[in-house]
Amino acid sequence: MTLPIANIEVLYPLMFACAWGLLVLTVEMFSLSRRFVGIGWLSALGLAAVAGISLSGQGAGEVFAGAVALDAFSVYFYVLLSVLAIFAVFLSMDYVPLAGIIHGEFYPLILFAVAGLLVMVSATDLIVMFLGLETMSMAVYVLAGIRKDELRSNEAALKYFLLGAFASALLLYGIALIYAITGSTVLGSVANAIASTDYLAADSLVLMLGVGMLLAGFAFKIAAVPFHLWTPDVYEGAPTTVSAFMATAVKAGAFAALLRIVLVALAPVMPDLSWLMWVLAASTMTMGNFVALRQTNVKRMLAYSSIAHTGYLLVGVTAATAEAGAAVLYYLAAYGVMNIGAFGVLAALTRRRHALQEISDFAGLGQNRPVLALVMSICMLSLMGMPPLAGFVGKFYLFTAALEAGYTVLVVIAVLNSVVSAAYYLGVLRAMYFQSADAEEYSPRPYLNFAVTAAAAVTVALGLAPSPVMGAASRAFSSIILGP
Amino acid sequence: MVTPNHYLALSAVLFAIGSIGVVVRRNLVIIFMSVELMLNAANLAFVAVAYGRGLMSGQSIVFFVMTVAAAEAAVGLAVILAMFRNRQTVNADDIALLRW
Amino acid sequence: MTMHTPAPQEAALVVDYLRYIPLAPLVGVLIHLILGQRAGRAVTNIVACSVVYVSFMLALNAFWSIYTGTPGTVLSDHVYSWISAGEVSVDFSLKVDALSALMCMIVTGVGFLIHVYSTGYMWHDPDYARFFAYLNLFTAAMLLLVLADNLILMFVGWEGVGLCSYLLIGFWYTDMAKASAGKKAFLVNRIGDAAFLIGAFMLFWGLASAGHPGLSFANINANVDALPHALVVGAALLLFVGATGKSAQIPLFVWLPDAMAGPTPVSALIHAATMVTAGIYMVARLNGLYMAAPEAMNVVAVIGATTALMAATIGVAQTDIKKVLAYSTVSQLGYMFLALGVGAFGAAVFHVMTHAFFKALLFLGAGSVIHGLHEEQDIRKMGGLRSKMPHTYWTFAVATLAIAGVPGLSGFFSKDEILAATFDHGNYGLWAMGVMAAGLTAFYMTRLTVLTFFGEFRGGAQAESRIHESPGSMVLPLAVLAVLAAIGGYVGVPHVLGGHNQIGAFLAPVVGHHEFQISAATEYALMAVSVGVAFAGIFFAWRLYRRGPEGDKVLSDWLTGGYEGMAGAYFLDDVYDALVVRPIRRTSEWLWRVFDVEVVDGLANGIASAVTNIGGVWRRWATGNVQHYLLTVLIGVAALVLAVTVRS
Amino acid sequence: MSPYLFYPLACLTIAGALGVVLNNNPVRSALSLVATLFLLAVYYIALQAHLVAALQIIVYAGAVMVLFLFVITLLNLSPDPADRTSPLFGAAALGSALLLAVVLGRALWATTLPGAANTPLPEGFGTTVVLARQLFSEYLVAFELTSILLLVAVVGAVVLAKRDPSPADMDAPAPGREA
Repeated sequence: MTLPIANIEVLYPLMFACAWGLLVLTVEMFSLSRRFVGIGWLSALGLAAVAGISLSGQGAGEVFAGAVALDAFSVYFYVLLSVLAIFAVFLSMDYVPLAGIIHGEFYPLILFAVAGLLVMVSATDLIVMFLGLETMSMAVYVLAGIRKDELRSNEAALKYFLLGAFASALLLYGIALIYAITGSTVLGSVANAIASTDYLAADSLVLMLGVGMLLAGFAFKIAAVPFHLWTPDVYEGAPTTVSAFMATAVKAGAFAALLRIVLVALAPVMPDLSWLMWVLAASTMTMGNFVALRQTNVKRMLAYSSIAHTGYLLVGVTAATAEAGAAVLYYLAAYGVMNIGAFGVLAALTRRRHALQEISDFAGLGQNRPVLALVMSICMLSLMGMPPLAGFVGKFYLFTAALEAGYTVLVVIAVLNSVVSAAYYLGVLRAMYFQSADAEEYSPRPYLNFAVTAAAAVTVALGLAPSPVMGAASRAFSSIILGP
Repeated sequence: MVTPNHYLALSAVLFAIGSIGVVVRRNLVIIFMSVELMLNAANLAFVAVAYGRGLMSGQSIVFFVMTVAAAEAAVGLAVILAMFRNRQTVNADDIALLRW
Repeated sequence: MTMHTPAPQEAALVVDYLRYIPLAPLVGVLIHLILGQRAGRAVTNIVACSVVYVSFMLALNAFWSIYTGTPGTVLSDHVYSWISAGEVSVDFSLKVDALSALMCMIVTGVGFLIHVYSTGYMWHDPDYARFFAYLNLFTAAMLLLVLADNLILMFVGWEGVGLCSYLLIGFWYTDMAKASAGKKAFLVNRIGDAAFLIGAFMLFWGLASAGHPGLSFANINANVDALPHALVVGAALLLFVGATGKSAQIPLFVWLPDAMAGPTPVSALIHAATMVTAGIYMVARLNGLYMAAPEAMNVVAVIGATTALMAATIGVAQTDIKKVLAYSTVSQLGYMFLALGVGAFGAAVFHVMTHAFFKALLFLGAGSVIHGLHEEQDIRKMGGLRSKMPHTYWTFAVATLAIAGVPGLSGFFSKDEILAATFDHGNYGLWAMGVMAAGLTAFYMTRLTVLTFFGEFRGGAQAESRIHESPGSMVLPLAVLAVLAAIGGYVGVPHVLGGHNQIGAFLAPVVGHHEFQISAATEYALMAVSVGVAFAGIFFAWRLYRRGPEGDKVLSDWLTGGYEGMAGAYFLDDVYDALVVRPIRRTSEWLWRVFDVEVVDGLANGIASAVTNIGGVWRRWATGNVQHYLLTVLIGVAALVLAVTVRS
Repeated sequence: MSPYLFYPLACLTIAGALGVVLNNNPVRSALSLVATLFLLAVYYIALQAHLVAALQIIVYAGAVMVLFLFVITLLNLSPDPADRTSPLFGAAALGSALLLAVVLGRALWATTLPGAANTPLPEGFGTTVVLARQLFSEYLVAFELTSILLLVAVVGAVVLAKRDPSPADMDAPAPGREA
């Protein structure tokens, strides 16, 4: 019996992430401070190392035992996820004590969630991907409910867990059906089986049913209509920095896995299903934007905004060309950074035991805390699609790619949607600059302030100079498309 | 003669029954047990396919799914427990603080 | 018919200082942001004005290079390659040709004067640093819009000016109505922007498939023939919808009158002189595209003429000094679109320039009046300010005569060229509408001036005692603008009057040359008609309003017989009233109340409330009950599975 | 497996599954689930998955279900008469699930598994040795990953389930934490 350790370098980033999670878990047990700032630093350091290792390890050998690949696609997402997680960690370093979270396991759980995400984005086997998804989900279920004495936090964890478990079952059954027809769960083999076999009608039906259920499972994770209902409740109830992590890193990971499946394993059947993706994309963005208009709670508003952005991203998945795929990758980065900034400002306004989330709570921010207000403005404007910020460039890439692929009506719907979205993002700006309120005393929040300022700066930078990231996104995406 | 198709059809029925349980029951523990039923339906499908096609991988997959089910049970029941401590209820109808 | 000679090929001259033109005000923004109120009033004022002055000098330098260079000289500054998608790349490149050089001069020159004026106007405002940050940011965005060499970069400025406009309209946010006026302005603009973006995307896609990828203006104008005609017309129309949003034309004009909630210098800079002309600038920039889409051109002309006439009619009945000017702006912008629509791009730009002078002057004058009267804006409570605010009066009077089209002043030349071009184009109906609007313009502007500056003060003795002339920092810009409003037209004296229409020749390399086919005699006759109409408007208004706002009531009194004894004395007035004033006032009221407030505004509000209502219903879907969510997921899966089955 | 065995067993399994879903008493539900899991183990044996069958009984019936029963007794859950859905809701759920069952069941019933054309099972199919070889070669990553998964589950379960120290036991609020 031989162990397939020939190119174990492929696993280094993953192994490092898991090992670092264990290390942080161990160190945390001996932590003297209840603020866990040192633990936060340690976690951030490890995440930075993950990004570094994956950047340096690229090309060492692409695939490990048909299970995991360290191609450019994986590296892109390893770095993106690490960066987003570092942001989340920095936000948490001030937020955790503020919110009264007394469990030092917070940081190791973030690291394990990242490890699960890393597996998801680099898995080339459906089952490995499923395991990564579950690892990540377990950690996030717990993180959502980590404020045990908070009813809302409880409820968020419970809803996320029940719906997540249900969605996992659907996903798994979908994998079972695909396995039944193709005899494999390895993405490449699945694709070959689908492409090579001349199916009987019944077989293709089972396959399509499997694909449908698989898509339903993923639609849940990325919060696409009608599988989106958990999103606002969970984002609202979960600790703000966990919501930030979920809205950005988890969504990016789920989209990465979806792209790999849809565009590698299922590439032969996707043309038959593009109408379905079309409907999903259109209904998701319309639903998200329309309901967001009616939200007065900023966290819920951001949740619906995140649903709307799922819709925009699905436009790219629908188009399914190389340009569209690269655009989705770029948009995930842009969206991640600007959204983490927005959630971060929300976290920065936390008062102990008081959920500061209503739009009216932003009143007077422009006067009282100009830097935070500026950061929030940049993030809101970018989410709205205001040039030259990252959100605009991302939409530009996405929509032009979809146009080239011939989805004119969908692009028109998307552009009209972004008009509607301006109204609710503007509500926050209006509260900050056109309403006044008395200044409040805040404790110093250096990490939070640093993180949100950095997020805003990156949002601007990604908008002004998108080429490096877009170039990486193009290379990443082309690395997963099977060669002729 | 009983073919793998019989098992597959049975698994579909079990899956559907599980999904009914998830939706119509109010007791969180029972909802969760219904999810376990759905996972088991998937397992049956994997084993049946493995047998029908002579592929061992299906059995390995079941091994992993069991692990997932066990892990989900641990976390899920802990979530329910934490919830119960605060609200003294496991009825899904009583949990609607977060909405709209 | 018009002879239109297309623009010749351009010869690019690479320079690297263009980037500093928009960058200088941006540096100002950063300084305001970092220093805030700490810098103190004097430093803030000096920084705000000097960065715009730097831009002005650089723009002047560029302008001079173009002016003295061979015709068709173009300065270009490629900063870096911004977005690259496939083989297409959108560059961060700036370009100065005759058109953008002229616009740049207007933006920086008028902008500088308005900045100087603002230092006086905002002297008592505690939040001056924020104000100047916005104002500088606006200038930077507007300059980017003007200098951009491609549609996407222009869109950056396009959105930027919209945002600044929003922030500045709501600047005095203590009044909720003002904040919501800002929101309305922004949302209406966003609708236009969506159309702009879709149009740009269509061009992007069309040009890429035609083998000429890229959205630079040169590329679009040069390769428009390679595109399918339907796409050209569609894109031109969509971009024009964007222009109607920014430049306040039917049906997206509703925001501009509301936008008067902002500080008056803002109205002068953004809502009169610069931002609202962005739509005209964009169409002129894309003259190649529009010339290839005659259907779109007709739409532009009709919309322009209709807006000009409609807004002028509404202006007659307004009592708020800034609202009169706002509708006047809408009307004048209509003229510019009329000019664009008949292919007289040069005339449109000429009018942009003269309008910038006299309308900025009018707004600043109005600001001076409002300032002097301590925030009074109702012209019925003014009057007799001629002696109290002599500088303001003289400059305001010059602007009034200029916009009314009195021969010799700037407005006469540009408006006359537009009307002549319209007639020349063969659209006699549109020409007639333009002439009527010209008469109305003279009428309502005279009414405004007479009610404000003549007669007795009607605001009460206490208010009268506090009236004061504005400080030097406000009067000086007024004086400069008054000179420009008076003589600015002499760069475009038509050939029939012995001039050389230098501005037309200057712009010809960019927008093409426009040669009239009508005879000199016809041109003289047209001129006579418009001058006659202008004087008639002034005369009627003077007769009716020299005794105060009672002129508005003459009609009703006359109808109820209250004027018996004075019938003889007022006979003339009665006749004017019955024949002219009454129908106009009726129409004016009707247009304003029914069309503007109810139809257009109502439609906008209706759509908005429909959207939010749908949102409210859909919101109820998230009941909070996890069972409902699970059921939704189950139904979703069942539907998905069924759909997949049915399709395969 | 002979049809005479399969059909009665299938009926029993479905009955067990319905028992999980329909029982008002959580304990009975759990016991029905245990019965269903045992029956599934029987199928696994018939399908030549001996190790899986053993694991099914040890892991599921032995560990997971005990956990369930433990929580049920810990929470002292009794039959809840309020555990009923509105008719409309139930009908919608039933309709969707029936649709799912019919569509999936029909498709799976009718399908021909590719490569299943009466080929004899490979040597040692279903034995522990073959399964173990596979787990430690082509599924090595997945196998190792399950350890992380279980670790996360354990840490998470402990975090959520353990009782927190009362606030008095906590150290004094660190600087920067507001009251």
